[in-house]
Amino acid sequence: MSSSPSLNTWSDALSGFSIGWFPLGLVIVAAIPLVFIALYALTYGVYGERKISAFMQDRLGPMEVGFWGILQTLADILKLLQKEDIVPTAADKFLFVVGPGILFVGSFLAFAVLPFGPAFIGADLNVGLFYAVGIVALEVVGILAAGWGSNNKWALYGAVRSVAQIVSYEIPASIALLCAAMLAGTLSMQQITLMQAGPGGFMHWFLFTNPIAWLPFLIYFISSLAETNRAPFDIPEAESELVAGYFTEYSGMKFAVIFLAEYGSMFMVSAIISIAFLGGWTSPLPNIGGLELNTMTSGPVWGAFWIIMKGFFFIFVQMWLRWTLPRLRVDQLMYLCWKVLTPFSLIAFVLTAVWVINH
Amino acid sequence: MEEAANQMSPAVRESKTAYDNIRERFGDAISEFDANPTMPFFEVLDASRWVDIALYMRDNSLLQFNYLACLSGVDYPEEQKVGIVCNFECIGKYTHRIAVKVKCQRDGGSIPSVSCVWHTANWHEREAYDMYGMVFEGHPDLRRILCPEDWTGYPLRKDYQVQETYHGIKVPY
Amino acid sequence: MSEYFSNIKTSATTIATGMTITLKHFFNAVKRKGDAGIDDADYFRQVDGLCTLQYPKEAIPTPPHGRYRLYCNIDDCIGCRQCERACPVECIAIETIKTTSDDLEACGKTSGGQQKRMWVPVFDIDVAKCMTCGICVSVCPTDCLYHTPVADFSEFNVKNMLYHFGNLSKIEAEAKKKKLAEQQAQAAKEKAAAGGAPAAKPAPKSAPQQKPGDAQ
Amino acid sequence: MQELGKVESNSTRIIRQDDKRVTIEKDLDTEHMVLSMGPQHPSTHGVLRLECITDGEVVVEAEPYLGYLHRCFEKHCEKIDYPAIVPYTDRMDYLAGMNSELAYCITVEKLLDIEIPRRVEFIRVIVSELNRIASHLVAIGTYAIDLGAFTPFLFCFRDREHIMNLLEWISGARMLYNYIWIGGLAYDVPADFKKRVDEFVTYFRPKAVELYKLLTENEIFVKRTYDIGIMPADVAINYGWSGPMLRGSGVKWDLRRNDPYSIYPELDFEVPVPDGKFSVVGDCLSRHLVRALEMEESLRIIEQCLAKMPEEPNFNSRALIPKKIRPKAGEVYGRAENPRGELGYYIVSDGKSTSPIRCKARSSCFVNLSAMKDLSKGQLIPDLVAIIGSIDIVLGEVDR
Repeated sequence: MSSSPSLNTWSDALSGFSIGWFPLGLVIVAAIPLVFIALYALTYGVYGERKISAFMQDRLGPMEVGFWGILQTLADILKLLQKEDIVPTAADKFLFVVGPGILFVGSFLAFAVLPFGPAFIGADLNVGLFYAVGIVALEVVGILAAGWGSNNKWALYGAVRSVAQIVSYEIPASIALLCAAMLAGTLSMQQITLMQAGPGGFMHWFLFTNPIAWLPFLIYFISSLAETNRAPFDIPEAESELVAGYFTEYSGMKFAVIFLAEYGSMFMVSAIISIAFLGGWTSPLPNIGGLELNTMTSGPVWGAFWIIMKGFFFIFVQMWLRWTLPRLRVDQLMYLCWKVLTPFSLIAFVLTAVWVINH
Repeated sequence: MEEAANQMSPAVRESKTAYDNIRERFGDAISEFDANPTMPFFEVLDASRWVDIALYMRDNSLLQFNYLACLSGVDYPEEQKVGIVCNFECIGKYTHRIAVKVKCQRDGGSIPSVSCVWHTANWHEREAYDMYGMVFEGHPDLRRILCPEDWTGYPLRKDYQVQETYHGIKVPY
Repeated sequence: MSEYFSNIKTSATTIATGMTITLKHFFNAVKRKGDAGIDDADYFRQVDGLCTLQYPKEAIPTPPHGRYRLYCNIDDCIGCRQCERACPVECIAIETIKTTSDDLEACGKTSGGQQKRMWVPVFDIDVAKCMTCGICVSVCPTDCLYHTPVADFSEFNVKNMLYHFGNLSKIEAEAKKKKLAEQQAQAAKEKAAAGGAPAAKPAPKSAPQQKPGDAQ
Repeated sequence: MQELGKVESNSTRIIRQDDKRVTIEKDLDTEHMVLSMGPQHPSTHGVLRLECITDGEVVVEAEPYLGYLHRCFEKHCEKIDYPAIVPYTDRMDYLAGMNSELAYCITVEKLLDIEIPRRVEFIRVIVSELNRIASHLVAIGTYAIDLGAFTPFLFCFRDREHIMNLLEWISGARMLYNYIWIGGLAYDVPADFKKRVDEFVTYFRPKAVELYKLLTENEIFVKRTYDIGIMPADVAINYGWSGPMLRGSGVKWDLRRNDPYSIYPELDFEVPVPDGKFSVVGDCLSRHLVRALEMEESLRIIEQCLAKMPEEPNFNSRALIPKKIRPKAGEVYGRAENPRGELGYYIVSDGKSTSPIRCKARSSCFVNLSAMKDLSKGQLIPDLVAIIGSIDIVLGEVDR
């Protein structure tokens, strides 16, 4: 808390910087996350997923392009760019084209309110968390547009499943996040993070400051898997049932955009969970006596580093789950949502409220 | 006759016992027993009683041929007939097995379907129809199964001539 | 209600078990499988860790009698055409010309010392058709036909999959045919001249003429 | 009788209860959709096509269409010699070539009435049991992939690779062996073969346990397969089911025990059937369990064979193969227990020609698949995938 004034000065100074009428500083602050995400999604996300899955399955994974296949993703993107942009004749052209766009925008809009450091935040809304949760719902529109517009039965199945799933899972997810908001007493992402900053490092995080937070943490993590259509909840794109789900008909760059949106939203939910429960950009290292690890590892660059690392960690867990578990069935998915996660999230909500009142 | 019975292997003797049971019930509708060691069989001479025989074979408490292992179509060009050979077996109570042959006229002949007695016969009869062209009366869904619907001729007949083209595709390569 | 909680419990534990297994494999990824063949005594001692090989660079060795590309050692072939008859997919095409008696020496012997009596101008194996069943190998009397362990012989043009093993060029074959025809004609004439004498051994000692093939 | 499966109007559907009865159901005015699943679909295991009539996610009726991989096996057989049919049998059930060959060879040997050397019998059993493990590994792996778990699939393939290496070592080919010949074997096994197989058994045991923990015990997997696609025992028999499918329905029926061939009577092994504690007898999970347990039994068989196999230096595995295979006139129905069920051959010989005048292959997958129409009624689409996976079809054998 003590460090925030100086950091804010720093970020204010950067956002105030402009050449003539052009607010260059503001553009940098707003653009950095996006640029980073694009790079991340291209390189780490896809490459990492392929390598992690390969290692878990005793395979080598991509090895040919670059050292240990590090440039494989670039080669893939190049290939996807070169591919013919096919729109099926029977498809609804407008919806078919606009679907991936909405998906992409929907998953990347939430990055505006993610604090990547004490200074790096696109827009420090006072309803940041609410905005982030709400904007994810936009993805549903994109998926439905893509699925319906393809005029393909499998795509339609995928879209319908996806809508049912995402809309349902928003309830436990929001209630779980509400617990974090209650603990912080604010909806602003930056404020929530600042609440968890301190010389004790991880000891100030909501996950460790109170005995109930693990429950909303777990609930949100599970629901976030469903919201991003990741296994074991990947039934909208279940490749063994629905061929490829709502993007069956897509190829080339449109497919790449859908892919990018998926990895973007994966990172987004990972960032939200680390902000809500694991202190966002704050350093996990505590100050131990004279050894001021926390102070040493705090600052604008360190902040970005920590939140990205936390995001990566959760992405790793997502992938780890995906490459371990089979897929749930539609009714089991709904059972899990309405009969397990929602009641437990309500319990967590009440318990958190009791805890907040008593402290 | 007695000597012949003694020479039979136990498996064939079991089949013979089962055959005697059926013979007693159906008399001249079935032929003599062929006690060869590799596949003992009898032939149904009166094809119209084939379903009755089949039901009797399945339901008689001493026979219980509840398992139709195989139903193969066969062409008999020298007799101008096509037919089926069914291999039966009892899963559970008994260990006996027997084969049954049913024949019909080569052109326009028909055999009663036993797919209501053994579900296995459903697809096998479709296959026999597909390959040999005999009609199975009372079959619920007699269509070609392995060849396309609009294929001409019955490929496994000995006198089958392959068609030159199929939808503009050259067939013999 | 207790079932509800026990369900959650079993789910959690079994998922955790599964995740431990995959994580163990993830950390085991520092090891790699070697490329020893199955006939190596240490084969099962080197199978831990990442088990895929990068194919063109590393490959599992094919065993010595692996049945892959069919090869004909035409020097040993006596043109008996048994392989052609035995082949279920008809991927072997053979043409033979009877050797004239004066050419027997030129035709040579097999490595087993058997005198060859046939020129084999065409011995084509369509390896694209060949299903590597090995039946032709089992019938070959001189063991001149065998599968080699070369497994990768893909081609861009399917015509290149037709392997020619014949031991005569087209021109040579024409010449041999002509020669044989001449000789047979002569033999027939002699036979006619002999007035249908019972199958006298022809053995016409015609002057050894220069073969056109030798000139080349 | 009305044509089944046709949707009369939007609100009416015809459901076939059994062979004779047809009920016409009327409910809310929802539109049925015809969904063509396959021939290019990830979970139809090749080129099966299912024409599903769906009511939302519920499959009202699914009609299988076959023949996309029909390669005229039976027609071929009438043209080629007896020994030349062996490589074609490999190509029917290409995941278990050795078993198909064994079934064919014992059938022809029955017709020829010849003795087989004991060592040959042992080698035959070892290779076919190895191949059974390999085939079950593929079955389990692809089943996992049908249900969305990718990792077990690759673990299965990793272990199958060793079996393929072993079989390549002895036969020269990885999948289409042409190793078991009528009256003998193509080659004797290499000197180290016994040792290597023994090492494989030691290697594979812990891997099978790991697979069991990763997949079979996983609660999501159990929930996806438990109580799905139940086939009662009597209906299963009536459908002609065999192999793991029939045993999954609780019938203890294994041709290695019930119609013994080769040296199986001398060997000690269990025929696993589900006891109904972990699964409902006859559901998809039971069928999966039977396959998982059978792998262990196959390992036991292999171990016993390795111990009992007679050592004969300079053994000629082709010594007793007849020069010209021309059986006396007659017909025979011979079968063997394939990984997928009873593989039978009905062979007719006229005693004159060197090729059979009729050779019918009774394919286990073909028969098992014929129950698909009844099994799929009223199931969800994900369950349909689970049922197809549990039947474990190989389209090469279905279409022949």
